[in-house]
Amino acid sequence: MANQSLDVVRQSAGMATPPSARKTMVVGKLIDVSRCIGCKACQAACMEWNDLRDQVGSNRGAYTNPPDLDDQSWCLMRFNEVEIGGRLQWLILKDGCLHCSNPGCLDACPAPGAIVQYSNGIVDFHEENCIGCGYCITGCPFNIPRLRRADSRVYKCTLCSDRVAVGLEPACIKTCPTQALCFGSKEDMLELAHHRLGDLRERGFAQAAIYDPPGVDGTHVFFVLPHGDRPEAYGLPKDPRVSPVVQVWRSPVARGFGVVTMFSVLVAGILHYMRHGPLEVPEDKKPEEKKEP
Amino acid sequence: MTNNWVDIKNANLVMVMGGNPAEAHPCGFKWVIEAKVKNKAKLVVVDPRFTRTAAVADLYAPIRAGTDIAFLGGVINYLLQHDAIQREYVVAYTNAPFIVREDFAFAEGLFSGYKEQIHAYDKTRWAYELDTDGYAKIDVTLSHPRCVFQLMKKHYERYTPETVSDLTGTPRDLFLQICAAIASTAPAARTMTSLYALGWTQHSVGSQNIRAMAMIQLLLGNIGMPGGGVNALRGHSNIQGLTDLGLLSHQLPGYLTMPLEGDPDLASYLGTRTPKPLRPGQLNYWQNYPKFFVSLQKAWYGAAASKENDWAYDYLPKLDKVYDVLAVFELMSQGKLEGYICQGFNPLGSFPDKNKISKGLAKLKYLVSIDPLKTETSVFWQNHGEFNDVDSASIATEVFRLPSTCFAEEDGSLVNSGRWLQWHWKGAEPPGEAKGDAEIIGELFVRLRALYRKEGGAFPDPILNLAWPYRVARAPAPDELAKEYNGWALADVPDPKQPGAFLAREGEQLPGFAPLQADGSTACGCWIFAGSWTQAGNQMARRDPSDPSGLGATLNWAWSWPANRRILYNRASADPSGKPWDPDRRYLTWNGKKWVGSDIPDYKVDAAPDEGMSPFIMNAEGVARLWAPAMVDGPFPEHYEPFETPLDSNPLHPKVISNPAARVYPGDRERFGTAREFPYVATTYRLTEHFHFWTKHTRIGAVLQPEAFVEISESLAAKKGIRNGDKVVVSSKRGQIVVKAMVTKRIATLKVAGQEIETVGIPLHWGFVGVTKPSYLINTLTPFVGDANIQTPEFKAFLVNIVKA
Amino acid sequence: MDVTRRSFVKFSAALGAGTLTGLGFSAKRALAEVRTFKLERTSETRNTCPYCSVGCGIIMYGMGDRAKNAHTQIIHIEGDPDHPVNRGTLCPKGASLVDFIHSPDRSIYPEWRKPGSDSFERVSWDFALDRIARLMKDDRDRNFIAKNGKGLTVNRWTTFGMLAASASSNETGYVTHKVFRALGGVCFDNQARV
Amino acid sequence: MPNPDGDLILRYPVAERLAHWTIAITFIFLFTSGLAMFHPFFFWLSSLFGGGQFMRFIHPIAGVVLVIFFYPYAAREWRNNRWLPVDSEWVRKMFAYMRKEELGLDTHRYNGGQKLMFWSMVPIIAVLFLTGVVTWQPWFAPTFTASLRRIAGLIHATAAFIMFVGIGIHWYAAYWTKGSIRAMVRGTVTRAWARFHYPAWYREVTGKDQS
Repeated sequence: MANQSLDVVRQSAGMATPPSARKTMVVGKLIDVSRCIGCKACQAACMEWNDLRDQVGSNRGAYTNPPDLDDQSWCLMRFNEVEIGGRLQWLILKDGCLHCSNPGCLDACPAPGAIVQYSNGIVDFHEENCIGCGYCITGCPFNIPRLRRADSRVYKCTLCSDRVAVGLEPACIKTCPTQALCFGSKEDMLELAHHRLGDLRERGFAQAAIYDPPGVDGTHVFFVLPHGDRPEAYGLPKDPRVSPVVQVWRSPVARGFGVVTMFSVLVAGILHYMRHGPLEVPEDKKPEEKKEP
Repeated sequence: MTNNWVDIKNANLVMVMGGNPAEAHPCGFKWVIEAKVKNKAKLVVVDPRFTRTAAVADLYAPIRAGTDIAFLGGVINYLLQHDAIQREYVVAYTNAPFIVREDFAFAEGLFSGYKEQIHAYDKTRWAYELDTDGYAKIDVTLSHPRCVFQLMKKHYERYTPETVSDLTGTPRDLFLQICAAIASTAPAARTMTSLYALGWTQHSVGSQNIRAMAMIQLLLGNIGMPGGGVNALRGHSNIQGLTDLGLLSHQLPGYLTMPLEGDPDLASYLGTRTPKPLRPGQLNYWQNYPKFFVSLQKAWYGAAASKENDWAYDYLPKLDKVYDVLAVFELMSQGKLEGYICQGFNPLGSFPDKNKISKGLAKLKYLVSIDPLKTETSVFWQNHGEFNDVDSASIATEVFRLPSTCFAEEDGSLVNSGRWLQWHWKGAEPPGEAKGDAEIIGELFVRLRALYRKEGGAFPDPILNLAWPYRVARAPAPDELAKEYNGWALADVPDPKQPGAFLAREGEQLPGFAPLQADGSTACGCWIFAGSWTQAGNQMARRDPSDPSGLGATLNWAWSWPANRRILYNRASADPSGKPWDPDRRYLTWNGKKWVGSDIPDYKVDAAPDEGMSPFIMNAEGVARLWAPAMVDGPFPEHYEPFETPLDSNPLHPKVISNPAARVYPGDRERFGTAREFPYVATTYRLTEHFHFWTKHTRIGAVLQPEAFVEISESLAAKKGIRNGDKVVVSSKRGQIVVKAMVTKRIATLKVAGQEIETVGIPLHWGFVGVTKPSYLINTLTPFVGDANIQTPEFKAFLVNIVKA
Repeated sequence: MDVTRRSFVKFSAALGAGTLTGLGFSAKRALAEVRTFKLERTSETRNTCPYCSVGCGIIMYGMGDRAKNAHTQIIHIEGDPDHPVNRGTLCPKGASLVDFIHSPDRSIYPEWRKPGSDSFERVSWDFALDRIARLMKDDRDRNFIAKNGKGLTVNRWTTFGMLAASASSNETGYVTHKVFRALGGVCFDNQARV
Repeated sequence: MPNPDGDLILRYPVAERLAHWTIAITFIFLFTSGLAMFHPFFFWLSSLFGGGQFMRFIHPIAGVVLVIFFYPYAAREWRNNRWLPVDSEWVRKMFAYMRKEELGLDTHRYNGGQKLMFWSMVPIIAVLFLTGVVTWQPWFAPTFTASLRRIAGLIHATAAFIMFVGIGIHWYAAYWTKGSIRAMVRGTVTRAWARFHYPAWYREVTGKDQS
């Protein structure tokens, strides 16, 4: 599945439409939570491949270390213990960017080229173009991007765009010991997900479901959840979509209209000036005592 | 492991008890998940904690730490009561039909032949009844009252589901569900694989825990079968290799045993180790013991080992007792040891009763630590505040810390759990002045030899005559050493079957252990490794992953001992007539002339089925042992409480509470806590993010699990007013530690013998040296007592108290 | 041309941009370059993970093409896809092996602690090895037991002990065992005991 | 200093002018950087600020400066901006005024349009400041929920749009009414200018009637 090159289909604050004649493979990363043993190999491989070394924190009475995604931890295993149907379930979720088909971060970003969506579906941050405003954090329905104070740049999982560009699978997927993570074309992965659903339902997980939220036109990183009816138990939003407020706030139409209207005031002024001329103090009809200057 | 990692995918039921493979062996655990997918296998987990293995299990049952035999005894009883056994397998391949001598008895917790004053049994009282020509008597109908089968039935009648639930705290219905699941693998077409690790071995009844599961697997006919077996998930990457090479006090390479004071000369030494078959027609492979021993002596002492000096028999020390680590540190604490070398080992962290270990080390004259990392042991004399409160000035030990290479900086081979010897290549230079381990040992030996050549000294012969044929004397190279333990022919070895042909020519690397001779014409450092570096080159470096049978038998990947067999006892995968038990898993069949299949037969290749040779070729009986007279604490596993038990007595037999045959030093008996002072059961274990005390030196490991903590149940936390994340003081009779507390639903409060039993889970990974937060070494708490047979310390079940810090 | 409101807005905006661009204010074209692949010219070596007994196959990527003047440093390790057990996967420990190789706690030169001292001092290999050999020989000559109480030849040295590394290679283990027994040692174990 | 009887009358003392122009310049800073972040079409403006990072850094600071200077100034001038009947009349006749038809209203110091400007700027700048703080990474934004930051972002943009329209009108009006820029720059207006534009104010200042 060699990807000759990664074509950009959309970029943040993009004026012109990028070249999009080529149709490359659209990738899919399946996270089958029913196979995940929470071993954090993906978290370790992500840190190791991307040369990130987070702080050594302290134990807060949880297996989730560090406590939240941050600029040095783009992938994080979240653990929570839940009683479901009288049976103790240890729900373990691999948190990180879901690479939405309609990314809220990209819409919100004001900096050209800071966020790009490749033709294979990966949404990648190009930190060199990032201006550090954090709008992407506001735009993201899953609260994934993290601002790094040291350099005011925002970071998140890149789905290893560098590896995928040269035809390799992402580091976390290669290392997953139990094949909870699988990579391939999105339809292959969806097919695999449906196959896994069948197995799960046989094992008594009637509510098993695929979490590929339509609210963001589906994601390129999607889940098979044994308890599909309660994604929030895993820490996933129930019905995520790019918030309408963000859609209005960052809609090109609204902003285009705003710019045009703003400048039309000045244009109107010019037209008014040409038509009516300046408002000047009329020459004094009654002579006034003239003072020699 | 009897089988290997990839073979786990063939199982229909995966029983994980006494281990936590999802955390300790994640990449091996892939094959459990594969079994769930491929054969709709069920995963059953029994553990004091709801581990990450349990997180993906189909069935999880909590159990009180230290009561595995009660549980497994209950399973044996269930199988026998419901006749859920593979009868034909049991009759043909186990010693169920064997008849035991009349005076065998078991009463009030003790087997016959117990000698109170020395805490040991006279094991001859458990022998089989022999007929006139020395063969054991058998009754294939299994009806004789003293046949092993009936004795087993009577012994485990007491383990009713009620008794088991009362002892283990496992809810009765869950226990019966698990028994039913296990019983479902009795038919030939279904197999169960048992995955266990230190959860079973680190008890005072450790060896018997494993024996109990071996008996279950034998009753179900799962040994030798693809997807079956009793699989030990070993710890370190080459712990299997060093066990095979015999780096234990009582062993020599290839599972040969050290001479004892009871073996004054070679004849008596070989006599007691070369068994005669107990049943006619058995291969009884240990009959070749002399060949292996003489070849070893030739490899070690070369020309100096000759027929005249009994192959340098006296060069080997003779043991007066077992010098296991507990015995050695007991001697050390009595000041009877002067020097100690820790090669890639951190005893201050990994041995029980850390304060006793620290005091012992302080009495040494010199300590040498050879390690790629700076370990706690190398700075045991340094004060690290509350974590290592010692007075350096009063410690007179001279300490050397020598830097050694790590895996990436040396060539060599490692043996994994599946007995695969895998070669690895050096990728980078070591940092600073670090040297390879073999080089350091070589440097030391060359200097010692020089001193003995110059000054002489006590019994210099073995040192001066040690075969040292290496290109660079002070730095033996990996390939040379590998060729040495594979072995070569010192003279032509004629082939007995074909006159004029030779099994091996002089100077050639041996193709396997078959050509080994007892006449000194062959040298072999480790007979079970013979075949790893043959004339065809380094078999351990082979990298063909093909698996033609699809059953995971990748015969051309690296090399597996013995003789590249990937599943041991694989003859037992076929019925006595040579037909595979399970047609879907045709592993080995008799094709009329010889045994063929997808693995190297663990059997005499050309022995026809009707010759009656049984699959267990290493045993004198030729069959597997349900009855094991060689165990020191009883032919059958019996439930004994841990030495620190939360109960006041043993409900099964109040007079005998803990393992009567375990060795307890006087000083240590006083250091056992009682349930009154320390009411909570504690168990120590690993997490998946760390490897013992090793990965706390890695930044990513430290980020994933930064700080020491203990896990307690919500009810215990409520009782003690402890909130999640609070600091707590966990204390035992031997010391105390201060760590964070994690309040979790994953540890159950168990109902045992009418009381509520709480468990404190203690991960062990932290210490006062490393990138993680500095912490106590948690073995400050653990008891200094070991398993009766092999002295593995009882880390998994002891008593603590816990209070808010 | 179907002029929708949306395209009209874009058109007028673009018109404005065109004029401005004409004036030399062309916005920097954000290149869509991809993150560079860091293993481009590294050298690969096959090895086995030293931690647990699954024995996963790993590939170590070293900086440089083994040129003499390039001091190869392992910069990345990932699973060996050909290995029949781990098939390219690694656990969290295996995936972070580079942090073990480059751990700040690597011991890099011989150190020696005098009795009673509270710190190590750096010493040379020769000093350390000579002194250890000396200590061992004196210990052995003083405490070697040739015959036991009953006059039986036992040839054992009980005042010296060793723990062998279960993560070291078979070759190291073999030569360690060979030397230890040649000295008559009996207090001998490895991690298999715990 | 021009005396009331002379030809030039002081309209804006130096302190007021300084305040006004400081606010004006800060406003331009804010709006160029704001526009750059508002629409990609203007992102090239970030090169006036040494790149996107510094522009994003300076924008909120400029916002704070604007508030610091604007509200004291507004506090001083709020009395002159109190709404009078004449202002309502002005507003009614605004379009005529723009067609230069209704020019004789007896306006005080500021006419209706200027008061409208005042009374719209006071709340708008407050709204801009508050919503700005809510979205101000990395100091304040993390303390607010994502949904609050989203709404704040929308309001901030809308308020900025309204402010720019207002300021646009302010600019044009100043340019259209000849002499008013000079007044805010030099501080003085001609007597005739004063009498023509702000008769009531003229009387207050010079004590003379519309003679």
